[in-house]
Amino acid sequence: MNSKKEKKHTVLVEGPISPLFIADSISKHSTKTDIGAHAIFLGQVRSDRIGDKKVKSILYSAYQEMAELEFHKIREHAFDRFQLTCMHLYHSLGEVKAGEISLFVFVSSIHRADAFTACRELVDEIKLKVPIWGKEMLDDGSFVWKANNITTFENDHP
Amino acid sequence: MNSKKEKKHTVLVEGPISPLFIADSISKHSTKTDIGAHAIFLGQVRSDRIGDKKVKSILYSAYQEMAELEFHKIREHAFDRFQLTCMHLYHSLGEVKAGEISLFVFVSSIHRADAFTACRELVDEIKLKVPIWGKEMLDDGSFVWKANNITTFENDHP
Amino acid sequence: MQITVLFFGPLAEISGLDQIQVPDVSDTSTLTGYLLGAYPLLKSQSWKLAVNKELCPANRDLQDGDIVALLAPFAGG
Amino acid sequence: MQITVLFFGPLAEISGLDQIQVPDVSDTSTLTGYLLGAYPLLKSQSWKLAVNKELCPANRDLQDGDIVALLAPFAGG
Repeated sequence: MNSKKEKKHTVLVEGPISPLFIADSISKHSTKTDIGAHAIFLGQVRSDRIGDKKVKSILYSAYQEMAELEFHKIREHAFDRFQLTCMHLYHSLGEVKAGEISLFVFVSSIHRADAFTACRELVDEIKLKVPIWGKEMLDDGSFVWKANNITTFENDHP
Repeated sequence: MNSKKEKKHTVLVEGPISPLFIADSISKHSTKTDIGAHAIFLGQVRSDRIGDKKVKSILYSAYQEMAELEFHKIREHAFDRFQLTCMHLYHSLGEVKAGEISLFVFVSSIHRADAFTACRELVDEIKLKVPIWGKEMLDDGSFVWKANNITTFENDHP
Repeated sequence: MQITVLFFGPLAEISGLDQIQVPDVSDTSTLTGYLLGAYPLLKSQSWKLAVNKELCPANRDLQDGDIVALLAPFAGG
Repeated sequence: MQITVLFFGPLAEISGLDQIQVPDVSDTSTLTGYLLGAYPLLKSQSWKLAVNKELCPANRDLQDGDIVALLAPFAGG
Protein backbone atom coordinates (compact mmCIF):
# COMPACT_ATOMS: atom_id res chain seq x y z
CA MET A 1 0.00 0.00 0.00
CA ASN A 2 1.55 3.27 -0.97
CA SER A 3 0.46 6.81 -0.20
CA LYS A 4 -1.16 7.28 -3.62
CA LYS A 5 -3.78 4.76 -2.64
CA GLU A 6 -4.55 6.21 0.75
CA LYS A 7 -5.30 9.78 -0.26
CA LYS A 8 -8.93 10.83 -0.16
CA HIS A 9 -10.12 11.40 -3.73
CA THR A 10 -13.00 13.49 -4.97
CA VAL A 11 -14.69 11.56 -7.71
CA LEU A 12 -18.25 12.88 -7.94
CA VAL A 13 -18.38 16.42 -9.29
CA GLU A 14 -21.35 18.70 -9.95
CA GLY A 15 -22.18 19.23 -13.62
CA PRO A 16 -20.13 18.47 -16.75
CA ILE A 17 -16.35 17.96 -16.75
CA SER A 18 -14.81 20.81 -18.72
CA PRO A 19 -11.96 20.48 -21.23
CA LEU A 20 -10.03 23.08 -19.22
CA PHE A 21 -10.29 20.93 -16.10
CA ILE A 22 -8.87 18.06 -18.16
CA ALA A 23 -6.05 20.29 -19.46
CA ASP A 24 -5.25 21.31 -15.90
CA SER A 25 -5.14 17.67 -14.78
CA ILE A 26 -2.76 16.85 -17.62
CA SER A 27 -0.52 19.86 -16.83
CA LYS A 28 -0.07 18.74 -13.25
CA HIS A 29 1.77 15.64 -14.47
CA SER A 30 4.63 17.49 -16.16
CA THR A 31 6.68 17.34 -12.97
CA LYS A 32 6.31 13.55 -12.80
CA THR A 33 9.08 12.78 -15.25
CA ASP A 34 8.95 9.03 -14.71
CA ILE A 35 5.61 8.95 -16.58
CA GLY A 36 5.84 7.90 -20.23
CA ALA A 37 2.19 7.22 -21.03
CA HIS A 38 -1.18 8.75 -20.19
CA ALA A 39 -4.38 6.92 -21.17
CA ILE A 40 -7.55 8.99 -20.91
CA PHE A 41 -11.16 8.02 -21.38
CA LEU A 42 -13.92 10.60 -21.70
CA GLY A 43 -17.58 9.64 -21.67
CA GLN A 44 -19.62 12.18 -23.62
CA VAL A 45 -23.43 12.40 -23.41
CA ARG A 46 -24.95 11.30 -26.72
CA SER A 47 -28.03 12.83 -28.24
CA ASP A 48 -29.55 9.39 -28.86
CA ARG A 49 -32.86 9.05 -30.67
CA ILE A 50 -35.53 7.41 -28.56
CA GLY A 51 -38.47 6.77 -30.87
CA ASP A 52 -39.09 10.16 -32.50
CA LYS A 53 -37.49 12.07 -29.62
CA LYS A 54 -33.90 13.02 -28.88
CA VAL A 55 -31.87 13.08 -25.67
CA LYS A 56 -31.08 16.68 -24.67
CA SER A 57 -29.27 15.96 -21.41
CA ILE A 58 -28.79 13.39 -18.67
CA LEU A 59 -29.54 14.12 -15.03
CA TYR A 60 -27.15 12.01 -13.00
CA SER A 61 -27.80 10.97 -9.40
CA ALA A 62 -26.00 8.51 -7.14
CA TYR A 63 -26.08 6.64 -3.86
CA GLN A 64 -23.12 8.82 -2.96
CA GLU A 65 -21.68 6.97 0.04
CA MET A 66 -21.76 3.63 -1.78
CA ALA A 67 -20.54 5.19 -5.05
CA GLU A 68 -17.49 6.63 -3.29
CA LEU A 69 -16.80 3.28 -1.67
CA GLU A 70 -17.08 1.49 -5.03
CA PHE A 71 -14.80 4.03 -6.74
CA HIS A 72 -12.30 3.47 -3.94
CA LYS A 73 -12.43 -0.33 -4.39
CA ILE A 74 -12.12 -0.02 -8.18
CA ARG A 75 -9.13 2.26 -7.69
CA GLU A 76 -7.37 -0.11 -5.26
CA HIS A 77 -8.08 -3.07 -7.49
CA ALA A 78 -6.44 -1.33 -10.47
CA PHE A 79 -3.40 -0.24 -8.42
CA ASP A 80 -3.02 -3.85 -7.27
CA ARG A 81 -3.05 -5.29 -10.78
CA PHE A 82 -1.23 -2.66 -12.85
CA GLN A 83 2.01 -0.72 -12.55
CA LEU A 84 0.56 2.79 -12.39
CA THR A 85 2.05 6.12 -11.44
CA CYS A 86 -1.26 8.02 -11.06
CA MET A 87 -4.97 7.52 -11.40
CA HIS A 88 -7.71 10.14 -11.45
CA LEU A 89 -11.42 9.35 -11.73
CA TYR A 90 -14.23 11.90 -12.08
CA HIS A 91 -17.93 11.39 -12.67
CA SER A 92 -20.60 14.07 -13.01
CA LEU A 93 -23.72 14.46 -10.90
CA GLY A 94 -26.63 16.68 -11.90
CA GLU A 95 -27.26 17.85 -15.44
CA VAL A 96 -24.88 17.09 -18.30
CA LYS A 97 -26.04 18.17 -21.75
CA ALA A 98 -25.56 16.20 -24.97
CA GLY A 99 -22.00 16.88 -26.19
CA GLU A 100 -20.68 17.47 -22.66
CA ILE A 101 -18.44 15.12 -20.70
CA SER A 102 -19.69 13.11 -17.71
CA LEU A 103 -16.83 10.66 -17.10
CA PHE A 104 -13.08 11.33 -17.02
CA VAL A 105 -10.71 8.42 -16.38
CA PHE A 106 -7.03 9.35 -16.40
CA VAL A 107 -4.30 6.78 -15.84
CA SER A 108 -0.54 7.28 -16.10
CA SER A 109 2.30 4.77 -16.17
CA ILE A 110 5.92 4.38 -17.12
CA HIS A 111 5.10 2.20 -20.16
CA ARG A 112 1.91 2.33 -22.15
CA ALA A 113 0.56 -1.22 -21.71
CA ASP A 114 -0.39 -0.68 -18.06
CA ALA A 115 -2.12 2.64 -18.69
CA PHE A 116 -4.09 1.30 -21.66
CA THR A 117 -5.30 -1.87 -19.98
CA ALA A 118 -6.07 -0.18 -16.67
CA CYS A 119 -8.01 2.64 -18.36
CA ARG A 120 -10.25 0.27 -20.27
CA GLU A 121 -10.91 -1.98 -17.27
CA LEU A 122 -11.60 1.02 -15.03
CA VAL A 123 -14.32 2.24 -17.38
CA ASP A 124 -15.89 -1.23 -17.51
CA GLU A 125 -15.86 -1.51 -13.74
CA ILE A 126 -17.26 1.98 -13.19
CA LYS A 127 -20.18 1.25 -15.52
CA LEU A 128 -20.83 -2.10 -13.90
CA LYS A 129 -20.31 -1.42 -10.21
CA VAL A 130 -20.96 2.18 -9.26
CA PRO A 131 -24.52 3.06 -8.15
CA ILE A 132 -25.13 6.01 -10.44
CA TRP A 133 -28.39 6.62 -12.32
CA GLY A 134 -29.10 8.74 -15.35
CA LYS A 135 -32.41 10.26 -16.34
CA GLU A 136 -32.31 10.99 -20.07
CA MET A 137 -34.24 14.22 -20.64
CA LEU A 138 -35.88 14.25 -24.07
CA ASP A 139 -36.62 17.20 -26.32
CA ASP A 140 -40.39 16.97 -25.73
CA GLY A 141 -40.00 17.32 -21.96
CA SER A 142 -40.43 13.61 -21.20
CA PHE A 143 -37.66 11.36 -19.89
CA VAL A 144 -36.40 7.77 -19.79
CA TRP A 145 -34.07 6.08 -17.33
CA LYS A 146 -30.77 4.97 -18.84
CA ALA A 147 -29.35 1.54 -17.95
CA ASN A 148 -25.87 0.18 -18.72
CA ASN A 149 -26.20 -3.35 -17.56
CA ILE A 150 -29.81 -4.34 -17.19
CA THR A 151 -29.11 -8.05 -17.71
CA THR A 152 -27.10 -8.36 -14.51
CA PHE A 153 -30.08 -6.93 -12.63
CA GLU A 154 -32.88 -8.93 -14.27
CA ASN A 155 -35.20 -10.67 -11.79
CA ASP A 156 -32.67 -10.27 -9.08
CA HIS A 157 -34.90 -9.38 -6.13
CA PRO A 158 -33.15 -11.16 -3.26
CA MET B 1 -14.44 6.22 -48.27
CA ASN B 2 -15.98 9.13 -46.43
CA SER B 3 -14.91 12.74 -46.26
CA LYS B 4 -13.26 12.31 -42.87
CA LYS B 5 -10.62 10.18 -44.49
CA GLU B 6 -9.91 12.47 -47.37
CA LYS B 7 -9.16 15.67 -45.48
CA LYS B 8 -5.52 16.72 -45.32
CA HIS B 9 -4.32 16.37 -41.74
CA THR B 10 -1.45 18.07 -40.02
CA VAL B 11 0.26 15.51 -37.86
CA LEU B 12 3.81 16.73 -37.29
CA VAL B 13 3.95 19.80 -35.08
CA GLU B 14 6.91 21.84 -33.87
CA GLY B 15 7.73 21.45 -30.17
CA PRO B 16 5.70 19.90 -27.35
CA ILE B 17 1.92 19.39 -27.48
CA SER B 18 0.37 21.64 -24.85
CA PRO B 19 -2.48 20.66 -22.50
CA LEU B 20 -4.42 23.68 -23.80
CA PHE B 21 -4.16 22.40 -27.35
CA ILE B 22 -5.57 19.08 -26.09
CA ALA B 23 -8.41 20.91 -24.29
CA ASP B 24 -9.19 22.81 -27.46
CA SER B 25 -9.32 19.56 -29.47
CA ILE B 26 -11.69 18.04 -26.93
CA SER B 27 -13.95 21.15 -26.93
CA LYS B 28 -14.38 20.96 -30.68
CA HIS B 29 -16.21 17.65 -30.28
CA SER B 30 -19.08 19.01 -28.18
CA THR B 31 -21.14 19.66 -31.31
CA LYS B 32 -20.76 16.03 -32.42
CA THR B 33 -23.51 14.65 -30.25
CA ASP B 34 -23.37 11.16 -31.74
CA ILE B 35 -20.03 10.63 -29.95
CA GLY B 36 -20.24 8.69 -26.68
CA ALA B 37 -16.60 7.84 -26.09
CA HIS B 38 -13.23 9.54 -26.51
CA ALA B 39 -10.03 7.55 -26.02
CA ILE B 40 -6.87 9.61 -25.74
CA PHE B 41 -3.24 8.58 -25.53
CA LEU B 42 -0.50 11.00 -24.57
CA GLY B 43 3.15 10.10 -24.85
CA GLN B 44 5.20 12.05 -22.31
CA VAL B 45 9.00 12.34 -22.44
CA ARG B 46 10.52 10.44 -19.54
CA SER B 47 13.60 11.54 -17.66
CA ASP B 48 15.12 8.06 -17.93
CA ARG B 49 18.43 7.29 -16.26
CA ILE B 50 21.12 6.24 -18.71
CA GLY B 51 24.04 5.05 -16.61
CA ASP B 52 24.66 7.92 -14.19
CA LYS B 53 23.04 10.49 -16.50
CA LYS B 54 19.46 11.59 -16.99
CA VAL B 55 17.43 12.45 -20.07
CA LYS B 56 16.63 16.18 -20.14
CA SER B 57 14.83 16.31 -23.48
CA ILE B 58 14.37 14.52 -26.77
CA LEU B 59 15.13 16.16 -30.12
CA TYR B 60 12.73 14.61 -32.63
CA SER B 61 13.39 14.53 -36.36
CA ALA B 62 11.59 12.72 -39.17
CA TYR B 63 11.67 11.75 -42.80
CA GLN B 64 8.70 14.07 -43.12
CA GLU B 65 7.26 13.05 -46.49
CA MET B 66 7.36 9.36 -45.59
CA ALA B 67 6.14 10.03 -42.05
CA GLU B 68 3.08 11.87 -43.37
CA LEU B 69 2.38 9.03 -45.78
CA GLU B 70 2.69 6.46 -43.00
CA PHE B 71 0.39 8.47 -40.71
CA HIS B 72 -2.10 8.63 -43.55
CA LYS B 73 -1.98 4.84 -44.07
CA ILE B 74 -2.27 4.16 -40.33
CA ARG B 75 -5.28 6.48 -40.24
CA GLU B 76 -7.03 4.80 -43.19
CA HIS B 77 -6.30 1.38 -41.77
CA ALA B 78 -7.96 2.30 -38.46
CA PHE B 79 -11.00 3.86 -40.19
CA ASP B 80 -11.38 0.65 -42.21
CA ARG B 81 -11.33 -1.62 -39.17
CA PHE B 82 -13.16 0.40 -36.52
CA GLN B 83 -16.40 2.35 -36.31
CA LEU B 84 -14.94 5.77 -35.57
CA THR B 85 -16.46 9.24 -35.65
CA CYS B 86 -13.16 11.19 -35.54
CA MET B 87 -9.45 10.63 -35.32
CA HIS B 88 -6.70 13.15 -34.60
CA LEU B 89 -3.00 12.33 -34.53
CA TYR B 90 -0.21 14.71 -33.54
CA HIS B 91 3.51 14.09 -33.08
CA SER B 92 6.15 16.58 -32.09
CA LEU B 93 9.28 17.50 -34.02
CA GLY B 94 12.18 19.41 -32.48
CA GLU B 95 12.82 19.66 -28.77
CA VAL B 96 10.44 18.18 -26.20
CA LYS B 97 11.60 18.36 -22.58
CA ALA B 98 11.12 15.62 -19.95
CA GLY B 99 7.55 15.95 -18.63
CA GLU B 100 6.24 17.43 -21.88
CA ILE B 101 4.01 15.65 -24.38
CA SER B 102 5.27 14.48 -27.78
CA LEU B 103 2.41 12.24 -29.00
CA PHE B 104 -1.34 12.89 -28.90
CA VAL B 105 -3.70 10.24 -30.27
CA PHE B 106 -7.39 11.12 -30.01
CA VAL B 107 -10.12 8.76 -31.22
CA SER B 108 -13.88 9.16 -30.85
CA SER B 109 -16.69 6.71 -31.42
CA ILE B 110 -20.32 6.07 -30.58
CA HIS B 111 -19.50 3.20 -28.22
CA ARG B 112 -16.30 2.83 -26.24
CA ALA B 113 -14.94 -0.48 -27.59
CA ASP B 114 -13.99 0.96 -30.98
CA ALA B 115 -12.29 4.02 -29.53
CA PHE B 116 -10.30 1.99 -26.99
CA THR B 117 -9.08 -0.66 -29.42
CA ALA B 118 -8.33 1.83 -32.19
CA CYS B 119 -6.40 4.13 -29.84
CA ARG B 120 -4.16 1.36 -28.60
CA GLU B 121 -3.47 -0.04 -32.05
CA LEU B 122 -2.80 3.42 -33.46
CA VAL B 123 -0.09 4.02 -30.86
CA ASP B 124 1.49 0.63 -31.62
CA GLU B 125 1.46 1.33 -35.35
CA ILE B 126 2.85 4.84 -34.98
CA LYS B 127 5.77 3.55 -32.91
CA LEU B 128 6.44 0.71 -35.34
CA LYS B 129 5.93 2.32 -38.73
CA VAL B 130 6.56 6.06 -38.72
CA PRO B 131 10.11 7.19 -39.57
CA ILE B 132 10.72 9.47 -36.60
CA TRP B 133 13.97 9.57 -34.63
CA GLY B 134 14.68 10.86 -31.17
CA LYS B 135 17.99 12.10 -29.81
CA GLU B 136 17.89 11.85 -26.02
CA MET B 137 19.80 14.84 -24.65
CA LEU B 138 21.45 14.01 -21.32
CA ASP B 139 22.17 16.29 -18.40
CA ASP B 140 25.94 16.23 -19.00
CA GLY B 141 25.56 17.52 -22.57
CA SER B 142 25.99 14.11 -24.25
CA PHE B 143 23.23 12.26 -26.09
CA VAL B 144 21.99 8.82 -27.09
CA TRP B 145 19.65 7.80 -29.92
CA LYS B 146 16.36 6.34 -28.74
CA ALA B 147 14.94 3.24 -30.47
CA ASN B 148 11.46 1.74 -30.06
CA ASN B 149 11.80 -1.41 -32.08
CA ILE B 150 15.41 -2.26 -32.66
CA THR B 151 14.72 -5.98 -33.11
CA THR B 152 12.69 -5.46 -36.28
CA PHE B 153 15.68 -3.61 -37.73
CA GLU B 154 18.46 -5.95 -36.62
CA ASN B 155 20.78 -7.05 -39.46
CA ASP B 156 18.26 -5.97 -41.98
CA HIS B 157 20.49 -4.35 -44.60
CA PRO B 158 18.72 -5.36 -47.81
CA MET C 1 -35.54 -3.22 15.58
CA GLN C 2 -35.54 -0.69 12.78
CA ILE C 3 -34.23 -0.93 9.20
CA THR C 4 -33.74 2.13 6.98
CA VAL C 5 -34.61 1.52 3.33
CA LEU C 6 -33.25 3.92 0.71
CA PHE C 7 -34.74 4.40 -2.76
CA PHE C 8 -32.78 5.86 -5.65
CA GLY C 9 -33.35 6.89 -9.26
CA PRO C 10 -36.32 5.18 -10.92
CA LEU C 11 -37.22 3.30 -7.74
CA ALA C 12 -37.61 6.53 -5.75
CA GLU C 13 -40.23 7.52 -8.33
CA ILE C 14 -42.15 4.32 -7.55
CA SER C 15 -41.95 4.68 -3.81
CA GLY C 16 -42.50 8.43 -3.90
CA LEU C 17 -39.98 8.67 -1.05
CA ASP C 18 -36.21 8.71 -0.69
CA GLN C 19 -36.29 6.57 2.42
CA ILE C 20 -38.58 4.68 4.78
CA GLN C 21 -38.17 2.95 8.14
CA VAL C 22 -39.24 -0.69 8.36
CA PRO C 23 -39.52 -2.33 11.81
CA ASP C 24 -39.19 -6.00 12.60
CA VAL C 25 -37.80 -7.59 9.46
CA SER C 26 -35.29 -10.27 10.29
CA ASP C 27 -33.75 -10.83 6.87
CA THR C 28 -33.61 -9.43 3.33
CA SER C 29 -36.14 -11.95 1.94
CA THR C 30 -38.72 -10.80 4.45
CA LEU C 31 -37.90 -7.19 3.64
CA THR C 32 -38.23 -7.83 -0.11
CA GLY C 33 -41.65 -9.42 0.47
CA TYR C 34 -42.71 -6.42 2.51
CA LEU C 35 -41.51 -3.95 -0.17
CA LEU C 36 -43.19 -5.79 -3.04
CA GLY C 37 -46.43 -5.73 -1.02
CA ALA C 38 -46.13 -2.04 -0.17
CA TYR C 39 -45.00 -0.94 -3.68
CA PRO C 40 -46.38 -3.44 -6.20
CA LEU C 41 -44.82 -1.52 -9.12
CA LEU C 42 -41.43 -2.74 -7.89
CA LYS C 43 -42.40 -6.15 -9.34
CA SER C 44 -42.08 -4.81 -12.87
CA GLN C 45 -38.62 -3.33 -12.26
CA SER C 46 -35.12 -4.78 -12.19
CA TRP C 47 -33.25 -4.04 -8.99
CA LYS C 48 -30.78 -5.33 -6.41
CA LEU C 49 -30.38 -4.77 -2.70
CA ALA C 50 -27.34 -3.37 -0.96
CA VAL C 51 -27.01 -3.78 2.80
CA ASN C 52 -24.75 -1.18 4.40
CA LYS C 53 -23.33 -0.25 0.99
CA GLU C 54 -22.49 -3.84 0.03
CA LEU C 55 -24.42 -5.65 -2.69
CA CYS C 56 -26.42 -8.50 -1.23
CA PRO C 57 -26.80 -11.30 -3.79
CA ALA C 58 -28.51 -13.84 -1.47
CA ASN C 59 -30.73 -13.72 1.58
CA ARG C 60 -29.02 -12.45 4.71
CA ASP C 61 -30.00 -11.55 8.25
CA LEU C 62 -30.63 -7.94 9.11
CA GLN C 63 -29.74 -6.15 12.31
CA ASP C 64 -31.12 -3.10 14.01
CA GLY C 65 -29.81 0.04 12.27
CA ASP C 66 -28.92 -1.64 8.99
CA ILE C 67 -29.29 0.52 5.92
CA VAL C 68 -30.74 -1.24 2.92
CA ALA C 69 -30.73 0.39 -0.51
CA LEU C 70 -32.80 -0.56 -3.54
CA LEU C 71 -30.65 -0.15 -6.62
CA ALA C 72 -31.98 -0.03 -10.18
CA PRO C 73 -29.56 -0.90 -13.02
CA PHE C 74 -26.65 1.51 -13.00
CA ALA C 75 -26.12 4.11 -15.70
CA GLY C 76 -22.77 5.70 -14.91
CA GLY C 77 -20.30 6.60 -17.62
CA MET D 1 21.12 7.09 -64.08
CA GLN D 2 21.14 8.83 -60.74
CA ILE D 3 19.82 7.71 -57.34
CA THR D 4 19.33 10.10 -54.41
CA VAL D 5 20.20 8.60 -51.04
CA LEU D 6 18.85 10.27 -47.90
CA PHE D 7 20.33 9.85 -44.42
CA PHE D 8 18.36 10.54 -41.26
CA GLY D 9 18.94 10.61 -37.52
CA PRO D 10 21.91 8.55 -36.33
CA LEU D 11 22.81 7.54 -39.89
CA ALA D 12 23.20 11.17 -41.00
CA GLU D 13 25.82 11.48 -38.24
CA ILE D 14 27.73 8.57 -39.77
CA SER D 15 27.56 9.87 -43.33
CA GLY D 16 28.08 13.47 -42.28
CA LEU D 17 25.58 14.43 -45.00
CA ASP D 18 21.81 14.56 -45.34
CA GLN D 19 21.90 13.26 -48.89
CA ILE D 20 24.18 12.02 -51.64
CA GLN D 21 23.77 11.18 -55.33
CA VAL D 22 24.84 7.72 -56.44
CA PRO D 23 25.13 7.00 -60.18
CA ASP D 24 24.81 3.66 -61.90
CA VAL D 25 23.41 1.32 -59.24
CA SER D 26 20.90 -1.07 -60.73
CA ASP D 27 19.35 -2.45 -57.55
CA THR D 28 19.20 -1.99 -53.77
CA SER D 29 21.72 -4.78 -53.06
CA THR D 30 24.31 -3.04 -55.20
CA LEU D 31 23.51 0.26 -53.51
CA THR D 32 23.82 -1.31 -50.04
CA GLY D 33 27.23 -2.71 -51.00
CA TYR D 34 28.32 0.71 -52.20
CA LEU D 35 27.10 2.44 -49.02
CA LEU D 36 28.79 -0.08 -46.69
CA GLY D 37 32.02 0.49 -48.63
CA ALA D 38 31.73 4.26 -48.52
CA TYR D 39 30.59 4.45 -44.87
CA PRO D 40 31.96 1.39 -43.04
CA LEU D 41 30.40 2.54 -39.74
CA LEU D 42 27.00 1.65 -41.24
CA LYS D 43 27.98 -2.00 -40.69
CA SER D 44 27.65 -1.60 -36.94
CA GLN D 45 24.19 -0.02 -37.16
CA SER D 46 20.70 -1.42 -37.60
CA TRP D 47 18.84 0.11 -40.52
CA LYS D 48 16.39 -0.48 -43.35
CA LEU D 49 15.98 1.00 -46.81
CA ALA D 50 12.95 2.79 -48.12
CA VAL D 51 12.61 3.34 -51.87
CA ASN D 52 10.36 6.26 -52.77
CA LYS D 53 8.92 6.31 -49.23
CA GLU D 54 8.08 2.59 -49.20
CA LEU D 55 10.02 0.16 -47.01
CA CYS D 56 12.01 -2.24 -49.14
CA PRO D 57 12.38 -5.60 -47.37
CA ALA D 58 14.09 -7.48 -50.26
CA ASN D 59 16.33 -6.58 -53.18
CA ARG D 60 14.62 -4.55 -55.88
CA ASP D 61 15.62 -2.82 -59.09
CA LEU D 62 16.24 0.90 -59.01
CA GLN D 63 15.35 3.43 -61.67
CA ASP D 64 16.75 6.83 -62.52
CA GLY D 65 15.41 9.42 -60.08
CA ASP D 66 14.54 6.96 -57.31
CA ILE D 67 14.89 8.29 -53.80
CA VAL D 68 16.34 5.83 -51.33
CA ALA D 69 16.32 6.55 -47.60
CA LEU D 70 18.39 4.87 -44.93
CA LEU D 71 16.25 4.47 -41.83
CA ALA D 72 17.58 3.69 -38.38
CA PRO D 73 15.16 2.12 -35.86
CA PHE D 74 12.24 4.47 -35.27
CA ALA D 75 11.73 6.29 -32.00
CA GLY D 76 8.37 8.01 -32.37
CA GLY D 77 5.90 8.21 -29.52
